[in-house]
Amino acid sequence: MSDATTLLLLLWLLPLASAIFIFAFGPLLRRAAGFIGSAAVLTSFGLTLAIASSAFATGGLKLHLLDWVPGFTFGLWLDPLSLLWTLIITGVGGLIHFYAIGYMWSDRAIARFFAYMNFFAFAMLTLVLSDNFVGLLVGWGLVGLASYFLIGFWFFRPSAVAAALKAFVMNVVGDVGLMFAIFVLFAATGSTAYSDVFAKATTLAPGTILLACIAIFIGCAAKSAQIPLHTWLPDAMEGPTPVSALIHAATMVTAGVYLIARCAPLWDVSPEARALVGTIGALTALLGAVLGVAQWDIKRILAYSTMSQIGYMIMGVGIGAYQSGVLHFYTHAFFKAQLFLAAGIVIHSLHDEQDVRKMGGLGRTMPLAFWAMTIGTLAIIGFPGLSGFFSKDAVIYSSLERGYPLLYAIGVLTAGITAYYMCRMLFVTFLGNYRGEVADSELGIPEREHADPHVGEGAPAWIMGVPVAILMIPSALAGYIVIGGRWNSLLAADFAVTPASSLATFVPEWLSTILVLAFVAVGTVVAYVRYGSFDATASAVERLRSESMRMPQLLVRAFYFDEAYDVLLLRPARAIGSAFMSVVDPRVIDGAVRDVVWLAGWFGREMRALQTGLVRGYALILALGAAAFLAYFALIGAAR
Amino acid sequence: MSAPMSVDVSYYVALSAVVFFIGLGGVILRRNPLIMLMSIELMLNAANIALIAFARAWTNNAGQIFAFLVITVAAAEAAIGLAIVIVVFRRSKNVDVDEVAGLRG
Amino acid sequence: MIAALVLLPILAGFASYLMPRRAELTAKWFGVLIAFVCFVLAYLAYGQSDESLRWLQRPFTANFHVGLNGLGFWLVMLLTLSTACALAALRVPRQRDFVAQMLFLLGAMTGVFVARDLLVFALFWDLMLIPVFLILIAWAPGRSTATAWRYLVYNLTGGLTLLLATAAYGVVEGTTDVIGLSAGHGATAIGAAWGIWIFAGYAFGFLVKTPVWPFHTWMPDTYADLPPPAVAVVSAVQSKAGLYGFLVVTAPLLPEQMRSAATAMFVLGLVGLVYGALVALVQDDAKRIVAYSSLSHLGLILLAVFSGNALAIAGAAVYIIAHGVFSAGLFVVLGQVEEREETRLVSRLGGLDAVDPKLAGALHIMVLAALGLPGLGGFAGEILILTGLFQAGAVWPAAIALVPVVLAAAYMLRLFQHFMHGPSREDIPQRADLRPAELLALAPLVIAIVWLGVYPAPVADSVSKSIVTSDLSGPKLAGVRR
Amino acid sequence: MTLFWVLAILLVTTAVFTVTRQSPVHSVVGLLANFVLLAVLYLTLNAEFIFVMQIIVYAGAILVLFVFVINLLSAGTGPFAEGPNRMPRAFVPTVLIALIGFAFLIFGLARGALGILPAHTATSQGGDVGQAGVFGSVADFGVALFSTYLLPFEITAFILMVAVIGVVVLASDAAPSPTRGHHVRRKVHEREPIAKAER
Repeated sequence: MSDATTLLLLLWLLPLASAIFIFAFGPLLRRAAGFIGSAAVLTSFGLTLAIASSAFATGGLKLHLLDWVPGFTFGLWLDPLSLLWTLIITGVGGLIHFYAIGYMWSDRAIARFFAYMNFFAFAMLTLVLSDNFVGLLVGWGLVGLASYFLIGFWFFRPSAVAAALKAFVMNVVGDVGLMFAIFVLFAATGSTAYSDVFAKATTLAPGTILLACIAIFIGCAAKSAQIPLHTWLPDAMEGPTPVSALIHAATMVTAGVYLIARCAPLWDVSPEARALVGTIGALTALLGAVLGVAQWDIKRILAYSTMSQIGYMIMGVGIGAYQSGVLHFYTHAFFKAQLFLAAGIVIHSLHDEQDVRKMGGLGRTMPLAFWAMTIGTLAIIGFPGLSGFFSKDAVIYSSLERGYPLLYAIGVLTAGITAYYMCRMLFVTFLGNYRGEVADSELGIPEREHADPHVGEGAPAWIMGVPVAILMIPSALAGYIVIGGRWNSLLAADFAVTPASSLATFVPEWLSTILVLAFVAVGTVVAYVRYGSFDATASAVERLRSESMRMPQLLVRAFYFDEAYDVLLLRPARAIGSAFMSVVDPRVIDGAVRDVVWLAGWFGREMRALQTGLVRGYALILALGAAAFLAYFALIGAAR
Repeated sequence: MSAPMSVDVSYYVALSAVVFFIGLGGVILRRNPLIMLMSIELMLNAANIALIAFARAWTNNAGQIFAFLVITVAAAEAAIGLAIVIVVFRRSKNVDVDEVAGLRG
Repeated sequence: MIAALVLLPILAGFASYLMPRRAELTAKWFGVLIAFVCFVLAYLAYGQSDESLRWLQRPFTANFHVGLNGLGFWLVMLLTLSTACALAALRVPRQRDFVAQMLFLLGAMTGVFVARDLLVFALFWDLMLIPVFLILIAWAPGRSTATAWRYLVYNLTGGLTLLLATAAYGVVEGTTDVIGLSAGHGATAIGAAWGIWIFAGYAFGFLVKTPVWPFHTWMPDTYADLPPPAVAVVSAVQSKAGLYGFLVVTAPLLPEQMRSAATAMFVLGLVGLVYGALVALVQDDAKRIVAYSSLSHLGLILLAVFSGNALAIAGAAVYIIAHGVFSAGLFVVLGQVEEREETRLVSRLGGLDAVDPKLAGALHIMVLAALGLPGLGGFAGEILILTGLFQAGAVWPAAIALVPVVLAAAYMLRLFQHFMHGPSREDIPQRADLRPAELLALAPLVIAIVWLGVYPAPVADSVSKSIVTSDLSGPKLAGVRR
Repeated sequence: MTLFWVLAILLVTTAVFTVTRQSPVHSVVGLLANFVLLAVLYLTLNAEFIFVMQIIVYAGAILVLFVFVINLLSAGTGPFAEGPNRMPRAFVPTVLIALIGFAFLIFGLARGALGILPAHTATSQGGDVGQAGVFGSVADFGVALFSTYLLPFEITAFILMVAVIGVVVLASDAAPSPTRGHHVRRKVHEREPIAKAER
């Protein structure tokens, strides 16, 4: 085992060791757990940097771990793609860990929280470092578990418990899809290792590939909140805000992007899979943006924006523009973490108030949060020069390049809507006057359950401030990595180059950029007029109230996806189960058994008539028997 | 007694059957337990006729041995049977077999 | 040594009656000690040569032949371990008598798994009913004997057909000393006319014991009424006897019949798989939820057993052991909850995590293993089985079998969350958390389930040694470990 | 041959007489005649020892037992069969069954289907009655009884012992009282006066 592989093993296991340690000694550690946990993840980040160069060697860095049965072998594999994810997980993840020390400062169960967070980092590393599909699935499932733990962290809240259950079950649906993909690929290639499967990708039947791709995509859709498996994501905001940042920005939800990028050799040979995944990605982007317009909860707005941005990424990797999709993941990780952490500061300062209608004018009192949020918002809407500009533009344009004009149109439209609702959030939260003292009813807020305040005071401000400040730098500048084609060459080992379609020559990139910017500008201006201008901020209370009242139910209820699941799946399953329990088991099956028992009893009762107690009657029957014997021997005996 | 069997064994078997069925008829049709017991003795003796005729036909004395065993068993059976009749009579002052139906289901 | 494994617990069971009735604690730890000694003995006896004693010569040859290897070894390990843990972790009224019965059960079940002669197998098969029946009679809530009789009648019917099949096998083949013999033994000698009846006799016994839908209706009541340590052992090990029988008895001896019955068994397994999951979704009694989840999981193993695919059968072995571990763990933890809260209805409990975090953690691990969380034992078995099924061409069964995987997540977490999460309930007693001894008793099960999830290769290997797969269709398990 | 026919006819006649008499005493007399005739028949079949046994055990012992019991039960027909006949129409079926069974036997004998005849026509090794060392002689019988058939013989002895004990138990005063058992189902006590009158 060379030094590099030792370090690889170490960086993978370090968060797990830390998680177990914290879990075992939690009550003793209390806040120290936060520092230990952060240190573990940040050390992993350092180790990753130390061995980063070996990932670019031919074939990457490999480490064989153990075997189950033939075809089921496990190992670690660090190549440029997994290196990128590892860096984000440990780097951004580490910063979020550190931030969480402040956020969870006075929570009684802070140690448990950090055990979960470290476990989450470990699961995510397993996912991206695995060199085979089963290991990936293990990571995939553990990530789902960790997110379930973290979403349901405040388990005394019924809503958090329900959200955790929903997230887990949806993720299991994804696991099951991935399992099915493993069946298909194992049956076709006899192996679950990436290298074996991808080597045979071109020789497989198109139907097999398509089936495998669809199954894989079910997994991605569940984890990355794509239609129709997206409904868990907004509910997942029940977790503490650092959890939202960790899950929604840096890591978990982008696992689907990673998987599709990882399975590029499969997508490369299946145009149908490309079309399907690209379309769903684009639709998700649009849906997320539209639903983001109707939200008032700051974290739910960010959640829908995440869903929308992931839609972009999935569209990008789905249609074969892997570099663009992965680039958007990379920039998104920074600015979305930035947005969530800034939102966390706001929520923290306002004692758990998440409704933007109750905010306003916070720009003056919370300058750090304001600037962080501003940079994040500008980045996400694709303001020229900030990181999101490079990546989003690349994704949108690549859809044209690959020959999907319809997806291109959706992408451009979505960019405009994104600008609108993100700016709306920014303006409503930070401009105008503070509305915290205004009564709920005056703002049109329906009656709600007040969450008990759990975020205590007393944490040094710098603990939460420093990560936010650090993140500002990459959120703003991360996009410049593309200059000079360096980005594409970094990932060259993972992706084959696909030729561009003729549409690209028709509409050059600069033209497309201008088009997108035009839409973004329109969205921003509309948001400014409605929420940011002097008139709007002056009459904010009245405006917000009327808007809350007039909000279409279709949007508030998120197109009735939850209700549809309830009516179509949940209730029938319960009804069938109840019927089995109360009818089939006791009546049909046990009934049949009871009938057999009754039959035996009936036979006995009928036979009682023969038992007359009359000796002479028995003798008569005996005589019959004797005669029958004689008859038998007289008739049959000769035959012998 | 002359050396070869003067009468074919099947005649003895037939005779045995006739006596057996007469005894059986007695058991079925008579209600007096004493006569029923006697009928049973008749049936046992019918079986003995067949056994001894076969023994003679095969010149194998196993048949005779078994006839002897039958006689002993018959003696035991008669003793027990008569004792039962007495017990029943004592208990009910009445020895009608149709009345002794305690085993009725 | 192997025979001692059977005799020791039975003799110790009788010996425990020598203790005074009031020595509850002594009796409990005596039982734990004996079970643990058996565990160590079994570990030491692994792979030792068989022991045999002449028994019958007419009407067929039968020997008192015992051996310990392959899947049987792992089941004996599971049995002794779960007995020790269950006895140590829980309290039962009239502890001394209970320990005696548990030790009888331990001995009888060990007999089933070490038997290398069909008649010995059948003997212990019926013997293991008796302690469970007596426990049901004496410890059932409300002293109701209905469950006990139902258990006995169902399982005796199965035992009867099994005994008849054994007798028929002996008469046809001339010997019953055949378990674990080399490939193809008896496959040619038993003609179609006898073979199908012998197989039917065995299959019925195995299906009832497992139980497989639709022979399962005795199970939920039995599991609900048995005291927790007993149900842990019964669900962990006794329910595996039928599947073990299919793998070790009928698969090598009656391969033709196994193949021809495969379709029917697939249907039963699949129906049970979905049926159990759906019922578990709506049950209120936690023990019944686990009981129906067992129905679902065992249906999956049945599919694997009849798939004739080496990978699936390896997965079946893993899943048999893993299911044993986590169902034992689940029932033990549920017993601990019941000890504290005096109820096990999911609608009555809530918020225990706040006061009993250790208890919640233990239940969490078991629940997660049961729902097939990757990294724990259930997942390893599940994925091997399903991949094998798919590889064997059973595409639709494999696809249908994925639905209960999702349902399992739903009903298992429903159970957990209703117990542990949500707001604390005022109307239930808030008792102390797990004591160190109770926690320690659970530790082996937790270690086992993690170990099975990370490195199941030894168990997966065991089938290639004890079970002849070459007669079944599908690729062989050659050179399992590279 | 003639002897056989004579004996056969007499045997059947006495048997019919035995089962048809109303009075048990008459039946006993018929049975006595039957047994004696049977003994003669055994003699014609070289069964000397059985001949003797038949006279001593049956005619001598068993029948005397019957006579004693009849005496004990007042020798009358009174206590017997005064209840309703529970099988009033049994006569025809019984006779029918008997005839059918007999017919099958004759049919079987005629076909040779019963396989009862020796392969060779019996050539007798039997000597005259009273001669020693030949088939049917008492000595021959005795040797067989105490060598080859010793175990069955011992078992009969055991059975006789059991019978003796059984009779003693049954007939003693310690016999189970009528109040404890439920052996007699009908309300026999209602008819008690009749029985008393007979006494």
